[in-house]
Amino acid sequence: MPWLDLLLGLTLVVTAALALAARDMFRAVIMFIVFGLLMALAWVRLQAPDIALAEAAIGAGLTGVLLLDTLGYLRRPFGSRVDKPGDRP
Amino acid sequence: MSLRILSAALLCLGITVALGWAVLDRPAPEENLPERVTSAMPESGVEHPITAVLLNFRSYDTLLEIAVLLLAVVVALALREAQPDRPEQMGLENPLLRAVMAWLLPLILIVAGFLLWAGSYQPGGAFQAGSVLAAAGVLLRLAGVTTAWLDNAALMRAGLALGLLTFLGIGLLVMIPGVPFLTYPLAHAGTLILVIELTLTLSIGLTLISLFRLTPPYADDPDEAREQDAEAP
Amino acid sequence: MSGSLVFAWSGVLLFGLGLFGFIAHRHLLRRLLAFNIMGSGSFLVLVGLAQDGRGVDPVPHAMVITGIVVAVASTALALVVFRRWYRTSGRTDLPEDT
Amino acid sequence: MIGLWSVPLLFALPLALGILSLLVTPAWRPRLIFVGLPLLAAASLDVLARLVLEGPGIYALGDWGAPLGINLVADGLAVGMILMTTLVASLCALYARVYLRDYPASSSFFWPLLWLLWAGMNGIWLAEDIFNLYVGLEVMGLAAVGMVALRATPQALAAAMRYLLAALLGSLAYLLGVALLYAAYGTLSMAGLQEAAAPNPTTHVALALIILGLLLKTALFPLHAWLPPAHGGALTPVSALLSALVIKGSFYILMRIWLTLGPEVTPVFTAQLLGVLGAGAVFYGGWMAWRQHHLKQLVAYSTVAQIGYLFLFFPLVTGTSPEAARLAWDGTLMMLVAHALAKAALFLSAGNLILAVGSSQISHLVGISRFRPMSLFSFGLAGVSLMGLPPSGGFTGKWLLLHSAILSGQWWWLIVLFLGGLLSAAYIFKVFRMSFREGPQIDHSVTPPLTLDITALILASAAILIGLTAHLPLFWLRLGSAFGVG
Repeated sequence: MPWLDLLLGLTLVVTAALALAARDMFRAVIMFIVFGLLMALAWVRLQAPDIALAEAAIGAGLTGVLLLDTLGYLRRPFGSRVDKPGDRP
Repeated sequence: MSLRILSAALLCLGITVALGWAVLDRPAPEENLPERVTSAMPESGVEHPITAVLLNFRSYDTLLEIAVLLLAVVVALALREAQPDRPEQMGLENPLLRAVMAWLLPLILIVAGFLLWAGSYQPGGAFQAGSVLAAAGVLLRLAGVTTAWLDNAALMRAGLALGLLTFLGIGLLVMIPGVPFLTYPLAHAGTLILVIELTLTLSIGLTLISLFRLTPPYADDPDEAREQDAEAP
Repeated sequence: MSGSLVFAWSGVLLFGLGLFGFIAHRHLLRRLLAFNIMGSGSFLVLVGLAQDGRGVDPVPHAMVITGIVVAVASTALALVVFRRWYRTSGRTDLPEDT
Repeated sequence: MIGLWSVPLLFALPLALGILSLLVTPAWRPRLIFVGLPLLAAASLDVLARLVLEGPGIYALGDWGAPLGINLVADGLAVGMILMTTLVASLCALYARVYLRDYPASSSFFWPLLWLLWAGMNGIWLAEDIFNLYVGLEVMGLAAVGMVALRATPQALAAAMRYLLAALLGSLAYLLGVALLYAAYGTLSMAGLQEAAAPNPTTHVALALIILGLLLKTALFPLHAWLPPAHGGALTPVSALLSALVIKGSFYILMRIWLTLGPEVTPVFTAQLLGVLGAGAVFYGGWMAWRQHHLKQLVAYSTVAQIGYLFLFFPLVTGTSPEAARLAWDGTLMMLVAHALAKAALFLSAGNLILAVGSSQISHLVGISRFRPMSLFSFGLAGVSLMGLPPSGGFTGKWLLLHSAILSGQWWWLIVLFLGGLLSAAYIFKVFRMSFREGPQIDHSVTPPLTLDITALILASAAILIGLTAHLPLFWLRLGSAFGVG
């Protein structure tokens, strides 16, 4: 019996549910990155190391960075700029 | 509100159950594609089956997929032009990170090169190598390293275009003897695929970096943004 | 039940879960997370079912790599539009239909 | 092996032009159409010539052949769609070159998006591989979303976001359907599926997912909510491209997959359901169009209605006699082509009227008939085809569908055809009544450049002409299909 696969599959679903249900957006994105890394493990178990590499680098890594960057953008309140509104020609 | 959630839950439950049914009751396929891939491997010019599928058997999919990546950049460029950003404030001015970067960057480049080279006979290839390159670019930005060459729009665009143009060019050039698009001659298949991968790696890396860089660096006052719109013709 | 089939079933559940998140949430970033989870689910179904009892099949592997790149491009495009939308409207969700 | 050079050029050329237009300076971007349009027109005509002379053909990319490689198919249907795209997109491009001079910020990136959109559409028309169709759908869909977002106003961004979410959800449902089909039959080629597909739960669930995904992308009622803001709010040439061509992409895939899986697999019940949804679209879209106050919103809702007619294809072709099925095929394709031409003309002439009066409100059109007769004439010609009055493509299409409905004993679709025509008449005449009302005696309107009026007029005339000379195009469209050439 593929107990390891069963455990990994279950963890994937739970992590996804946590990412979708998290109240805090930051926590949701972190859970999503964890989910992406677990997906990479699942691809290894499915004998697909190419996908595992792509998933870790692009799916979890790059998507995660893009989401985190956007989150940082949202957290910066309006008007917290370096230049004052009057500076604009 | 709760009615919407309830109906969404019912819908998703229904779809999940239907999917489960489809998974349980599926017929066994008669066509055996992996076998065909294995027997065609000697004619593909590479040794790794996934690279063979991505860049030879089904290379047309990959060509269109690069167009999808390019599209994301075009939209990002277009929106930046329509809603101009003020000059970007650089990331975290962190001397430690800078020092680490000086060591890390060559390492990252080596890893990217290895992944690309490995792709012809073991896991790895243009996409993985490209995303590692992109990671280097993102780190550079976070470290606050001035990357003036990345802001050189013409150079950047030429880099973006290189991969797709090379792919298209090779696909069309090989047609001269009178064979279909993307039919690599067996003797040169390995070399041609390597050239395509090399240029794709660079383009994918640049594409992914620019997707990270072309977003507005900080939030504006929405009222002011609207004023700007009103001023525009 | 083979290991591949386990992952195919996980994929089914992930797709259902992601779909629910996609419909139920209003916050656009959460909907994008849900979209990515749905995508991962369908990739797992694709590879898991194709390999169940038949050994490694490189064709779905290549399809999934293509799919991952398409998904990241779509996500990036969505984030670009989202950030511009947030910048002009100050909202993280879309206005309700009238 | 047909058209060795022209077939790959149909997608390689727009891809290359898409990149080149990024590399050249903004001033040069519009000028690339003088290279691209003649070449694409030549390639399309070459494909047509080979279809007529040598019959439908298969093009094996990389010389591998399905199922290992990817095949392209150039049968009558594909070639017909390619020619339609070339005609409509070329005229929209000529229109855009002039129209976008007023929108310098948006215009420079319209061109790369146009070429990539074109590449995606030609990719879809030629595709024979269901996964390749997925990638093609993404190219077309993301390019279309980008075009909607071009103006970068809050409304445009919200419309683009809504469109993007619908497009992404639709593609994922489609992709999961493809995954199930691959699991069950081990092939991605339509020819392979046609042989292997059998009625079983997996096929039915896969078909349901594919249908749902594509309905969302085609904006069939009640999944149409994203369409009016996206099509109505975009720049005029973009609206015309999206309404005339892009929504046809997903409908075309649905039609192909439906016919590929064949009558044993496609349930009559589902076909009737699709017809009922189509009827709902005709009534709801027509009613909503009549209630709009903004000209382009009216035209956008008219698209929601006109999509409905296309879906009468499914009940009329499934489980009916060969003769009725053939009439349904002919009628649907005639409606599709006529709508592409008429809707592009309607959007372009609506754009001209808006330019002339400087307002998108229908009530501001009072008295415009006296000063801008040509724009109004194009609007009217296109309207004739949408209402289905003779002689026009819309009339011929409806006439064929009507015969098919009578022949297959499904009289209830006649009500849809008849009432839908009345509703279209109501919203078209709403615009006309306002334009002919006595207004100011002095011409306050701005005269738009002549190119804008001429392109709209050519498209509107084509929508009428296609009805007069329907026989030959319909014969060509049947080449390589299951409906015979008799």
